[in-house]
Amino acid sequence: MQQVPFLSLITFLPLFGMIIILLLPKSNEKAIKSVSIIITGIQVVLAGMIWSMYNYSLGGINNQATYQFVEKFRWIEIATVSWLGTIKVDYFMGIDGLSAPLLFLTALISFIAAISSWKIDHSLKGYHAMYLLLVTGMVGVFVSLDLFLFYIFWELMLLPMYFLIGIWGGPRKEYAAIKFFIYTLFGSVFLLLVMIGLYLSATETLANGTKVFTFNMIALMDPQNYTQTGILSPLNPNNLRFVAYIAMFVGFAIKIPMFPFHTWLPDAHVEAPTAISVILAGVLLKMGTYGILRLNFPIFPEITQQLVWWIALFGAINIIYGALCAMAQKDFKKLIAYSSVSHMGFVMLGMASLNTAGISGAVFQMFNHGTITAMLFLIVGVIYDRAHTRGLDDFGGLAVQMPIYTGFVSFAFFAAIGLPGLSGFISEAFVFLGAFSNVQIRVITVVSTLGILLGAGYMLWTLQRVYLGKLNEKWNKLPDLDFREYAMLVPLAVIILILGVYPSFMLDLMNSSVNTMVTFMAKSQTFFSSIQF
Amino acid sequence: MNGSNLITLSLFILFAPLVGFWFTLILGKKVEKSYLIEIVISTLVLLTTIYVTFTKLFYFPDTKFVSEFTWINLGEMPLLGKVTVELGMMIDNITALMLFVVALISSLVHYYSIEYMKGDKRYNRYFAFLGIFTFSMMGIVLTHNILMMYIFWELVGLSSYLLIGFWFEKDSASDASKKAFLVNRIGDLGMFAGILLIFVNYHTFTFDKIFMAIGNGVLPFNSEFWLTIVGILLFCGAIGKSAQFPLHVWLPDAMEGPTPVSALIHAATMVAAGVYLVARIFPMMTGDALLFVAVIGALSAFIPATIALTQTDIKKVLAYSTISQLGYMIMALGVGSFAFGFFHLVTHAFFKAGLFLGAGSVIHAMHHEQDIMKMGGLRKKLPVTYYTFLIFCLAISGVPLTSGFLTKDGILAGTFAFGLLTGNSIFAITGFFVAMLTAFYMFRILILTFHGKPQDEHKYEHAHESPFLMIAPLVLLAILSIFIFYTANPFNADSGWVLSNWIKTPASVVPEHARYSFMVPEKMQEAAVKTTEHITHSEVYTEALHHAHIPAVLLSLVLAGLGILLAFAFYQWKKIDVDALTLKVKPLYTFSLNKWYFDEFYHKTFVSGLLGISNILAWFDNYVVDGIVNGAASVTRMLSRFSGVFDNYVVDGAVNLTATFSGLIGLAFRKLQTGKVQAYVVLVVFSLVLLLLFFVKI
Amino acid sequence: MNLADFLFYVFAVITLVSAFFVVTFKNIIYSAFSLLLTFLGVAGIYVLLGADFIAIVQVIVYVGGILILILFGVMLTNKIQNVPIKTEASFIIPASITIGAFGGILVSTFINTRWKSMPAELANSTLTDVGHLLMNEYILIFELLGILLLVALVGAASIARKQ
Amino acid sequence: MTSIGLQHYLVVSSILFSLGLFGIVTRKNAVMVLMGIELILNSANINFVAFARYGNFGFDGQLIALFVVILAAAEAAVALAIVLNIYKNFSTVNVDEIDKLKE
Repeated sequence: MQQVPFLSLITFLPLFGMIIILLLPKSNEKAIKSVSIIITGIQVVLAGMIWSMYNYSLGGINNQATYQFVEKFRWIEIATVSWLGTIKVDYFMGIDGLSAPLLFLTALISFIAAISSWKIDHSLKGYHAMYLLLVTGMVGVFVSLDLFLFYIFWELMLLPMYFLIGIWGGPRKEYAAIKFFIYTLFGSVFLLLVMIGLYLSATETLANGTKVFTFNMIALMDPQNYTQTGILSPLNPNNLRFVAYIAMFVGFAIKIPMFPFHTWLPDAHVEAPTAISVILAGVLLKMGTYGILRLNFPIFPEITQQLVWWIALFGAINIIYGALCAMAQKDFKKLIAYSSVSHMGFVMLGMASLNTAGISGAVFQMFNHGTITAMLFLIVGVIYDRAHTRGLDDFGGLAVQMPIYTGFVSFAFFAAIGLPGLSGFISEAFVFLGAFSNVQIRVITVVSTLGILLGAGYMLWTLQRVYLGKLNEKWNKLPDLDFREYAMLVPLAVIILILGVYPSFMLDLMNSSVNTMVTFMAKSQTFFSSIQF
Repeated sequence: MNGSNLITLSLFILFAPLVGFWFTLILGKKVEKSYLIEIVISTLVLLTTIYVTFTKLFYFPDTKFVSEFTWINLGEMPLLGKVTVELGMMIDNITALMLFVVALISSLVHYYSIEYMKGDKRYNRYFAFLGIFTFSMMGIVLTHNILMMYIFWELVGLSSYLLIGFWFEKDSASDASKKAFLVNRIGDLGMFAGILLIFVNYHTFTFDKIFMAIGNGVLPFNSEFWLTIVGILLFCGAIGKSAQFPLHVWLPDAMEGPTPVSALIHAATMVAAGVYLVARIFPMMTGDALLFVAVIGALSAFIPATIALTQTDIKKVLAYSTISQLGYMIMALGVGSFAFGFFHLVTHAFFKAGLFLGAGSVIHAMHHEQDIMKMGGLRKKLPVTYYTFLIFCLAISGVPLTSGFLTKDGILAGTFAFGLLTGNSIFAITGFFVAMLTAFYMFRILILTFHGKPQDEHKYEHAHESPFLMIAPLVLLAILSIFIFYTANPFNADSGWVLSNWIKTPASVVPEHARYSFMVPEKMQEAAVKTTEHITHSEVYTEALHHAHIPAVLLSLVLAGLGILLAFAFYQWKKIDVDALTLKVKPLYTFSLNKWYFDEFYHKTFVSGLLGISNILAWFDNYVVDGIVNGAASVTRMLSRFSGVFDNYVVDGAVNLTATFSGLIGLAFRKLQTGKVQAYVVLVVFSLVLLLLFFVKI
Repeated sequence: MNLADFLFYVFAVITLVSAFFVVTFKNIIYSAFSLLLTFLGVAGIYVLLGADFIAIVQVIVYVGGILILILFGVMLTNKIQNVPIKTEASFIIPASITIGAFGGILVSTFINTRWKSMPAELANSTLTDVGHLLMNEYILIFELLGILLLVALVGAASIARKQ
Repeated sequence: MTSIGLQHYLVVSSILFSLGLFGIVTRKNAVMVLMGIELILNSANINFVAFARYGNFGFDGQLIALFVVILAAAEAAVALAIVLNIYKNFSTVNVDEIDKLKE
């Protein structure tokens, strides 16, 4: 379509940066840090260019022609023994309205987290190399359209994360890192199984007319492409699609993280350094919901329809359970971690609505949660850098000592509890509007509105405990924000504000894709009900 | 006269305070006098508003100005149809009146605060917060759709949070601000649920479109029951914001904020937003929903009035009286007396703001002493404050020649008429009883504060009249509390311009059999007289109201007089011993003094319950959910240890056994244990050989 | 049996026998010199296969470069003065059996497979064609290899230089 | 006996391969292991060139062989550098004595 392979550039740029960092001498710390900031900065610029060239009217989802910035090459093609046929993997990248917002989010958050990594003090070289590798993995997940490629990036991101938590983390870093690793690996195994099952069930017709098994996500979305006997084929009366759906869902749910698979998150957050927490909450959690929207929904539309109630139920549990758990926390970071659990529940609730308002709300909420939670973790980072404690009860009255910082804190907190005028409100409102419009999950929606109240409860309580009241004399020397911290917080705040006042920037971007998706889900429903065994 | 510029000017009215907020906030620390930006903007807004309001009311009393633009376009939604979300403004008569009230009191409070807040270390920030409040309040008033109202509704909550917690170093202030926000959120949840219901059924948020749809017979889920539910849910927002029973507990605590703020937000404007909301959605309220509204209003009028009798903090008494008066308005709307309910909102805004500003003047003079038991005799020291305060007290008690008389009397007549028509006289009884209580406790604080002997000589000596900027707003508000601004006839407001031209009951769109019976206009009447088509009420109702008027006037006069008399008897002439009486009705007294134990009850049940649940869940999360995970991990570890043992003894034993038979393989396996790469290579090749032997036909 | 066939057997024998010596000599120096023979034998086979350019490269790079490198390695890592440059072997029996079987299978597979052989006419010299391919179709790989060699050079130097 | 064909070359290469493998497996000296690897590479190269000759694939096989030679050179250089480094650190080049990986 166009000449410049933007997606490959934006994906592999960090890898290039990693090589540069590896070539730099260990002692040149400034250069190493600068490289990772500059590389992620270029990524933001690239993302901006992609945005400016993005065509809002194309839908994507199940129509390969309406994906944008597509790059498709043969990558692996091996003729093997007869029953397996040709193993064919494409290097296939492209974005639509579902992945575009998340691509921009990833670029942005990576950049901010790179700035935030400035204070990492040991093994800088390794840290930044790992960090850039992680960024490649994250971007790759959002742009790849071939299941195999997707899986490679998915796993690619896991390893650096393990080391980033396990080496540069807090006191219980080994425990947290192992827990994170095993949990995610556990999910990946499910993902892999389903992936192979899908591969062996669907074929794609090549240019020369032969049919080969395919990893192409878009081909997998078309029920016509399945073979009669494939184990996950809808045409096979004894298919295992239901089991596969659950397995894949669990694989992604661990990443979201969905109750009851969420316990790795508080541990990982508490131990991870600030920048990694920002990445973890800002981008990694979105991969779970993105995966469900990108794979589970269009590939298994009929089972999605059956399970909508359950998805919504778990969304509601996440919302309320997360909020209640957050309320009882004494560690600032843990509190924010549980608030993430709660906020990701909104995404699930919105997805379950299966209508435009709800899914738009869900995707928008992914973006907003990315920016808002990133800001919250940065805020905790600021205070932790200065005071070296995160206990909520250790503070008090910081508003007197650090007024500007407290201003940002209030901004972020109110964004998190969905104050109108800030972006979180729009997405939450749309999630509720959408979910409430779906008759099946109406009651669940009403119950989960309680989350709004609980969210306000624990956020304001935290605000009061840490920032209001009398200043704890222990902290009367803490300085206010410095330039670097402004550089991280101001862009996020501006984005949150702009998207709150004029959300169409983001909603228009995803609108045609979301509409395509909803139409597709509704249509395939009729297709599946027409299959007679 | 062209009305099209009104919308443009309203845009200025809406956004100028926001600009002021940003500039004052950002310049706050660096520029010493940045608060002047806010002052200037607020004055400009007031002038513009006066122009807009009076142009609208005098030249276009029957026109509705609407302007909107598309904010979010979701396009053709596959399951729901075309959905766009519009933002827009609407100026009708009640908007114009409300604009005037907000702008006037807001700028008066700005001027007043210049003196009152002098010396505060966050002086500029205070004015910035006033700016964002004015912005949000104007937003509520000007909007033409329910979603935008909700948006500004929350923003008002935010500014209220910021201003109540302005002196956040005090724990009580930060507690109060949090409580205010959360309690408001409870109400907002209901409102939000109502909005969801509206969206699902009408796919729009615009009031006019919703009303039109209902008028065309489109009901939520095709049932009047759900229409009632929608009405009640939306009203929940008003319960929270207007501090109605059972969510009234935040307002007295909100008095922790600076006194001018209490005057602006917690007496005149923000809390009145609830009443404004009910007025806005009045056309879609069914009879049942209105009855619910009326009951809540009556309870809110009665309970706080009884609490106000025993409180000794001057601001708390005023706060409870505010709740009680808001209850009046809500009750008036609930019994269908739309015009008087809204009218009372306007007059109450002026005299209640005046009362708070007067109390502020007293507190200022007494060096932040708020306990009326420690005041007394201030009449001579603060003459202007005293006389204006007296006028406000007369107004709120409903003494003739004041604005309060006009409206309160109208409301009482409305409840009376309601009783006559439906046989349900509980609202009338409540109304009259509360009128007496109001007169009593208002004069109680007046007497204890200004009359008698000073209780605290030291503070009394230092007290002095407040400076001009604080006195002037008081005088202005006192003047506005005189009847002449609203009607020429001091005993009946019906013929006055406010009621006859400006405030008109909107036409109900609810199906006829779901309304109050008296709100169904007779068919004949409607057909015969074209001009009355927008009047909701039937002829019978007008008749009943007419009949109710005279008895209501007389009765309310008697009761107000009785209340005032009792107050004098208790506190001025000391004819009746207060302490002895207190002892006699000890249980009732403590009950009232402790505010009916609402706070304790809520704290014991909801707050502690919630915290308890959250602690249990956190424990559950930590030990059960995570325990399962860790348990699974340790089980796996145990299994692996077991399999290690198994490997060592059983498998290895078998290997060694094999080795005795087949020395070569045994050798290979034993080499394996050395962990050397080369051994692995041998093994790999060996396995390869086996595989090849298996697959390749040689 | 024509000359080409005869030469093939000669080279094959040279290659295999010297390779056998490479892996069996106890003295590492002897092994290294046997390796020289092996390389030369392989070069001869290349010539027989009509790949003259590869044969030349084989001689230059392997014999001239790699072997010298290996000899340097031997000299630098064995205490020539003190200890005889002999190295022991291990796993001989299992290795010879396994690998013998493996080789047997390989050989028998190759022999039993019916290869579709369609030998092209032998050109005079492959040099021009190889050069063309190298500069056109394989230019990217060619350049990458250049970079690789550079990296290997720098890397080898830096690894060996340490401490 | 038929005239020399593809099979003969393949047989030679497979024997060479086996010998290389044998060297890798049995010898303890790291340099010797390296030599074994060279043998294996050579055997692979013979295959490439032989298939190029008899398979009518043009010169691709030869080119790959050429690349393999180059790679082998690079590999030898790096591997010997590593061996030297190991020798400096452990004073031995016997692969079975270097078992730091086990710890």
